[in-house]
Amino acid sequence: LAWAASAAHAADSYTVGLSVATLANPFFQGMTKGVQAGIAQHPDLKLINTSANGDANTQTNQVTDLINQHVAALILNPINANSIVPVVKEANKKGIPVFTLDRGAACGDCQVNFLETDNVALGKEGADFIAEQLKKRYGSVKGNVVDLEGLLGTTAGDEREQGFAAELAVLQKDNPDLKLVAKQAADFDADKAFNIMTQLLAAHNDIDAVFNGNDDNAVGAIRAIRQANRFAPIGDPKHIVIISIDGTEQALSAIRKGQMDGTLSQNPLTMAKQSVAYVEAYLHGDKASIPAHQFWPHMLLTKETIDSPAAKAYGLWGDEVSQ
Amino acid sequence: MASGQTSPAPKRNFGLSSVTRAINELTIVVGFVAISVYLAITTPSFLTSANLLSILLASSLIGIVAVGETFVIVTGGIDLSVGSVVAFTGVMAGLALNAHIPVPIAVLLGVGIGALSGGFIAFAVTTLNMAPFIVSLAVLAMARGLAFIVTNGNTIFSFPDAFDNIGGGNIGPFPVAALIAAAVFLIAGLVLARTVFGAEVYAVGGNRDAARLAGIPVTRTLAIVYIISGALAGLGGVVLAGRLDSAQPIAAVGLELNAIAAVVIGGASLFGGKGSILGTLLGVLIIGLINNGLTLKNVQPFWVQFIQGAVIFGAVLIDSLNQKRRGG
Amino acid sequence: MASGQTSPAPKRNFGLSSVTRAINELTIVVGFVAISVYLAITTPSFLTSANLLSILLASSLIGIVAVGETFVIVTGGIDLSVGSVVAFTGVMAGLALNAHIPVPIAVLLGVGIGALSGGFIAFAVTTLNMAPFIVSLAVLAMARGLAFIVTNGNTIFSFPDAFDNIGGGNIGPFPVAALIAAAVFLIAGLVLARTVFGAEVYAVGGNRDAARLAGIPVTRTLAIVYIISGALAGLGGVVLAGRLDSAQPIAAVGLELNAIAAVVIGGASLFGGKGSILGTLLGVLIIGLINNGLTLKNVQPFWVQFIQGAVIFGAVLIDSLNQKRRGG
Amino acid sequence: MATGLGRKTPRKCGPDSMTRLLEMQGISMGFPGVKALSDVSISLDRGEVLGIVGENGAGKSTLMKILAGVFRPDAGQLHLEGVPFSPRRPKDALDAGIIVIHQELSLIPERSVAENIFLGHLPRGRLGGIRRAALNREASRLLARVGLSVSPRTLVRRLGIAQQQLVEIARALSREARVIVMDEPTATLTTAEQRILFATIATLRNAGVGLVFISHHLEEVFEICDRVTVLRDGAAVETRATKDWTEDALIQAMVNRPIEALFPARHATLGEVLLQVEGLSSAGRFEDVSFELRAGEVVGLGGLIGAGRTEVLKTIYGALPATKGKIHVESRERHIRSPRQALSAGVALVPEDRKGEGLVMPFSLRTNVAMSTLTKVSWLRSILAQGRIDRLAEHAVEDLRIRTPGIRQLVRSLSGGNQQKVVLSRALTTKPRIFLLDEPTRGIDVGAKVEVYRLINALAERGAAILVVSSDMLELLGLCDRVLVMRTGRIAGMVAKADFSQERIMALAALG
Ligand SMILES: Nc1ncnc2c1ncn2[C@@H]1O[C@H](COP(=O)(O)OP(=O)(O)OP(=O)(O)O)[C@@H](O)[C@H]1O
Ligand SMILES: Nc1ncnc2c1ncn2[C@@H]1O[C@H](COP(=O)(O)OP(=O)(O)OP(=O)(O)O)[C@@H](O)[C@H]1O
Ligand SMILES: [Mg+2]
Ligand SMILES: [Mg+2]
Repeated sequence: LAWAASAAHAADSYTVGLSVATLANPFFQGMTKGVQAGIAQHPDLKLINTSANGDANTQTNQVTDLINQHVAALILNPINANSIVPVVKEANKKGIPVFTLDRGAACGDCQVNFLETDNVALGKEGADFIAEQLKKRYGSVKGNVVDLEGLLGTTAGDEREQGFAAELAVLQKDNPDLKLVAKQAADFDADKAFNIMTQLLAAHNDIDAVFNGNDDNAVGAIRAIRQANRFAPIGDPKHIVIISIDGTEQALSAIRKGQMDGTLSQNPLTMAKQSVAYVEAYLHGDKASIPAHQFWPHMLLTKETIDSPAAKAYGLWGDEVSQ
Repeated sequence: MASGQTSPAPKRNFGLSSVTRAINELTIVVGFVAISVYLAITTPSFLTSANLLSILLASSLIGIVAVGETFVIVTGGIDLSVGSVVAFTGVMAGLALNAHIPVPIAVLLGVGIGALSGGFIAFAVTTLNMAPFIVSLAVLAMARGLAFIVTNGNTIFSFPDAFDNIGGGNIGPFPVAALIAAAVFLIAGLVLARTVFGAEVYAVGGNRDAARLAGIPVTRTLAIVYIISGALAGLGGVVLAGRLDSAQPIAAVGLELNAIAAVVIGGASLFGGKGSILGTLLGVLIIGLINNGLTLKNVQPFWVQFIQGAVIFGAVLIDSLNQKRRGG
Repeated sequence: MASGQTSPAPKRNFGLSSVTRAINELTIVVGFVAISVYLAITTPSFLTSANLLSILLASSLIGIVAVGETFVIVTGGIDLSVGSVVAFTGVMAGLALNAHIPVPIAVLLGVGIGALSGGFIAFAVTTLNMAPFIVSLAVLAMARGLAFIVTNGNTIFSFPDAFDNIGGGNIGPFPVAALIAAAVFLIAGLVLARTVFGAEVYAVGGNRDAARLAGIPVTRTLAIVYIISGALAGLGGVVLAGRLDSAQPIAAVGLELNAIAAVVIGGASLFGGKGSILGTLLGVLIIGLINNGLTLKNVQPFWVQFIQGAVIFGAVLIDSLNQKRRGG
Repeated sequence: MATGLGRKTPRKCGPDSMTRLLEMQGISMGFPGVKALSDVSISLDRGEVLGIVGENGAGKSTLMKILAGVFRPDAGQLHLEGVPFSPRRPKDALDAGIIVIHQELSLIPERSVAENIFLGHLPRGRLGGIRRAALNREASRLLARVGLSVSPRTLVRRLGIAQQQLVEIARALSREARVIVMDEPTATLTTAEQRILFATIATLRNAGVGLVFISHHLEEVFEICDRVTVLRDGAAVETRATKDWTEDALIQAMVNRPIEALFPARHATLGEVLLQVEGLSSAGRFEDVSFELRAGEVVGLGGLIGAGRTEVLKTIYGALPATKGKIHVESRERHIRSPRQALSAGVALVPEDRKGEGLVMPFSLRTNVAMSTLTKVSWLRSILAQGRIDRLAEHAVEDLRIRTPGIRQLVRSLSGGNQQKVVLSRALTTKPRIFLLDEPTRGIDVGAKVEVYRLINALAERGAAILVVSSDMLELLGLCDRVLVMRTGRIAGMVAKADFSQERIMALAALG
């Protein structure tokens, strides 16, 4: 790689530039905290951190500013894999290595490392979880499912939906009584999820399970069920199964309280720390140990598993991030 | 000077203004009824009491906020800050609750901070003579920023039930939030239509200079109007936090535009002097109906925004065609 | 009565207007210079040519859009649709490119669709007599919806270099996007300040009835103004898509509020009749400077929105205090 | 009238001098609930000045707005030099050489005087650019013609209302005109400007332009017009050559009833000093104004435009800040900082600009009348008592003979004079003892004027003190007990009733 030469930076301290897509969701805060924690472990690293507030153009501007500051490395959490490409190439031209987190840049080896959770798998496992719970209830995979999608046009929203929809279609082939009664975009917005779910509950009195694009959607769904007096504890035949994705503090709390069945947890804290570790390694010339792409593991957290040693080992980032 | 002179006999337009107004609201009512009938016929679950209550519940937050916005718009102003203020007051009330402050005080805190933020806008608009659009745009950004700063971006959650019931409880079959919204509409409707203060609000919006020379306390009226809007946004923040048992700094983004749309669909003019709480109620319910219809009919999410835009357009179009037909 | 009688000589008001205007713009210039000096002193990398050019580049999208918004605001209107139109035209141009339509035609398509959307607003505002705020709010929702519908929510990407260069290329040291923005500012500045059309725009904004009585083609003027705004939003969509080598339906959310803030910081009044392209340029650059400074000084992201809000407030505050001091 | 910027040479006389320059035949026009015009016919020759008079609401402005392409008539035809003509918008009329100076000022406040004068036909250079030098040069010339000495670059916002009226007149002169209509052009002008205007009208007439002149000042009509048409209740009742009219006949035709005296006698006894103003100043507006008003006294405030009379009134009323001086109301010092405080101190103001400052145009008469006394027409000072408001408004309509289809009529659709009565009636609702009346009869017809004078007398007789700003010299002399005269922001002197003469007042107002 042509730009690798710049690693011969003689400085004894390196500035790392971080651009996260947004801070409007705990997940990205976990990511920022993870990077900060990682940087703190390495005395030779300093951090400039920015948030793009969800706007691709803002992110491009901020990264350009970071490049002009001659940072030693960039950790990017792109809003969009394609729109980040020009500025990543710009960084490459200036010899600045790029590390991507959670979402990559759609230009292959323009990034040293791309660390992400497998969103398609998350969606798929969500569908599987629902199937499993329904099977427990009815003896066979049947029932009425609601899909509260995430924000359209975001990678997380779209890929999870893709994974969920594909797996549901597969399940439906074998289990014709498994029905998708409604699919609505709740935009990762708890209040929107609340309003949609309230209306769906009024329209359907036989909803068995809700798949949520993320934990905020799930919070809205849970509250709507409570308001509509349709809550029944887990195990009750009238219980509405709630599964979502992320593992925020609020989701962990809801699982512990038995309001929610499970969340497919990611871990932005450990994932981000790992990214910083790769940056550190790279800046010290150790490139061999850095994979080009890596899926960071995720873990299904339910009432049974949430306080298990395995969960502890995986890391309950939601609990840690607010501390 | 013959004193027996009479003015020409009033012909057919005695009380024309109120008739005109009624027709105006009639159009919205007709639109409202048309949408309802369509949904009732095409969607079996529409006319269930559970569904109708769910529309009221879904409309309660935007309704509370739109009432405050109505006061502001009738004076010819605008308050873009309400969405951010909902978020900021929600997290402040949430932080207070998490610090074990009693529920009533936390509620008052939320409403009070909203009122303060409205007071800030009022000060800038009246004393500093700044344009409401830009002041409230600045407060939109500042309140949102503060919401992130005080929470460090975190979600605040797990509140006492007494608090959650404000947004998420029921009294009999009725959602508490909808009852609160109903009370807000009723009181605001009476205040705007029946009181001296209401008349002053209209006068200030109709012609500020003339109102001032007529002895109306323009500055005070404007100030109160923005404080009402802020306080109701604060109440909205409390209701939302209670409903979700959590408060997020990112909540209610863009709520202001929906609230303004509701007020305008309800017949208010952004130039001031025109508008009513009843109109706003209809505007809010029309938006609620449409969202409900889109959900019930399981319309593809991609289409939702487009249809909402088209409906706003249609509602205002009908209103303006009506005005044209009447030769307004 | 002596017929040779003249009225008292004008006192302090000879040419006052241009002095006033100059002072007005001076305030913004002073603010602009103050921020620049502060950044230059405290941040070594601020005064590098790379950084200064990057500010220009970063300001070019909002600048192009803000120019169109200036025309609209001077007529007393407002165009809230520009952010959505940027997204919609961007994806349309992108789809065209992916269908192997030549670059120049794709560019024209983007600009043309923007102009069409402006034409739609113009039609509603002039012929149907609807309020610009609400019409453009409806178009905001509809254009965003359409952007999602035509792309199915997907990002459109990988465009020919010739297209990408519009947003992301350089001519010598200068970013093409910044050069395009400069040309837009120059032409618009001349049109608004120096031409009959420009004077008509001010007249329509200053007093629409009077303009009509004076024989000014009010409808045509308003129509052109919204078409300009739409077309420039379309150009913005092309520039953004080129810069990001991709077009997303979710792009440029909220851009309209930033553009309006820039125009108002630049001294325009939302009541119409007042504003200038030079002012808008300064408004855009101040916003650009601040965003740049916030990154360079590593201000914690949570603070960014708050500070942006405070700056908008401060800029307009200074302006209004100035006006007060002059007894305006 | 070409100004050098015009394209063609002035059109003196038409090809066929047998046809009339302008004919309006059988014009009818109704507004919702009001028949504004029924079967009105008028005609105009080249080089003629046609006067149109009539009470407020008679339909004068409506007729002229039809000519200007603002309204389209329900019935009737227009012919211009024998050719049928039906303007659909103002531009059509302007293009045909019909220039109307409307009763309501219609200028763009934030633009320069020059741009306002040439609005709609700015001198266009290459690529649509404005030829600024030519524009300002021509504007200066026109300003000189109307006797307004301000720079063409001044923003119109900075001009007083009378100066704005002069700009309107300059604007009419900027066009190549066949017909010029002036709808109450002198309402805001003082005598000096009026003289210049008349000289201008004479020049235009000699150049073959046909003019329509609308005024409530009958002496002006007699001086300048060749023929006079009287409109009453939307119908043209009579047209005669001016020499065939007498003032009494004209008034009789207008009001269809005899008017005994324009200025009715007043039987007021002077009482204690109600208002005492000492050394009042408002920086940049006026300096060191002192005077007193007694109960039962009517004092005039005269002066040229820009003398600062309006500002004095507004400062006493608390609508403008005072920088120095003291105000005593009924011997008590008062610090009046807002109109609200003024009203509660018993001081009322009737502003000169009724559209901008007097009325809320889109609201009903009823609402406008009640605006100053809302707490008094409510229960517990807070809940509106609709019945009381109705009665208040009905009384106002009766007392001031406001011509309206009903109290719920929008004031926007009342005629100018009736609008003025609404403003007056509102001032009365607060039962003040001190009245500050700024041009109270501006744009009011003779009949209504007399009613206003009677009203002023009645107030004085009941012990009120009244300060009247007026640019109508005859009014000052006929109505007032004494006249204060202002010049460039100072009181130049006082003329007692015994010394009343127009010359005295003009001398104080204009000479150094
Ligand atoms: N836009 C309008 N809408 C409704 N009615 C109107 C409108 N304009 C005028 N009128 C009515 O038409 C009639 C004639 O009004 P017009 O203004 O022509 O009177 P005028 O003779 O000019 O009176 P003035 O001397 O007071 O100016 C009045 O009864 C008035 O109320
Ligand atoms: N263009 C201007 N710029 C600054 N000051 C002005 C301007 N025109 C007028 N003034 C000031 O305003 C004051 C009063 O103006 P105005 O014309 O309202 O006086 P007025 O005596 O009330 O006249 P009117 O006869 O119209 O009632 C004067 O002191 C004058 O100096
Ligand atoms: Mg008239
Ligand atoms: Mg005056």
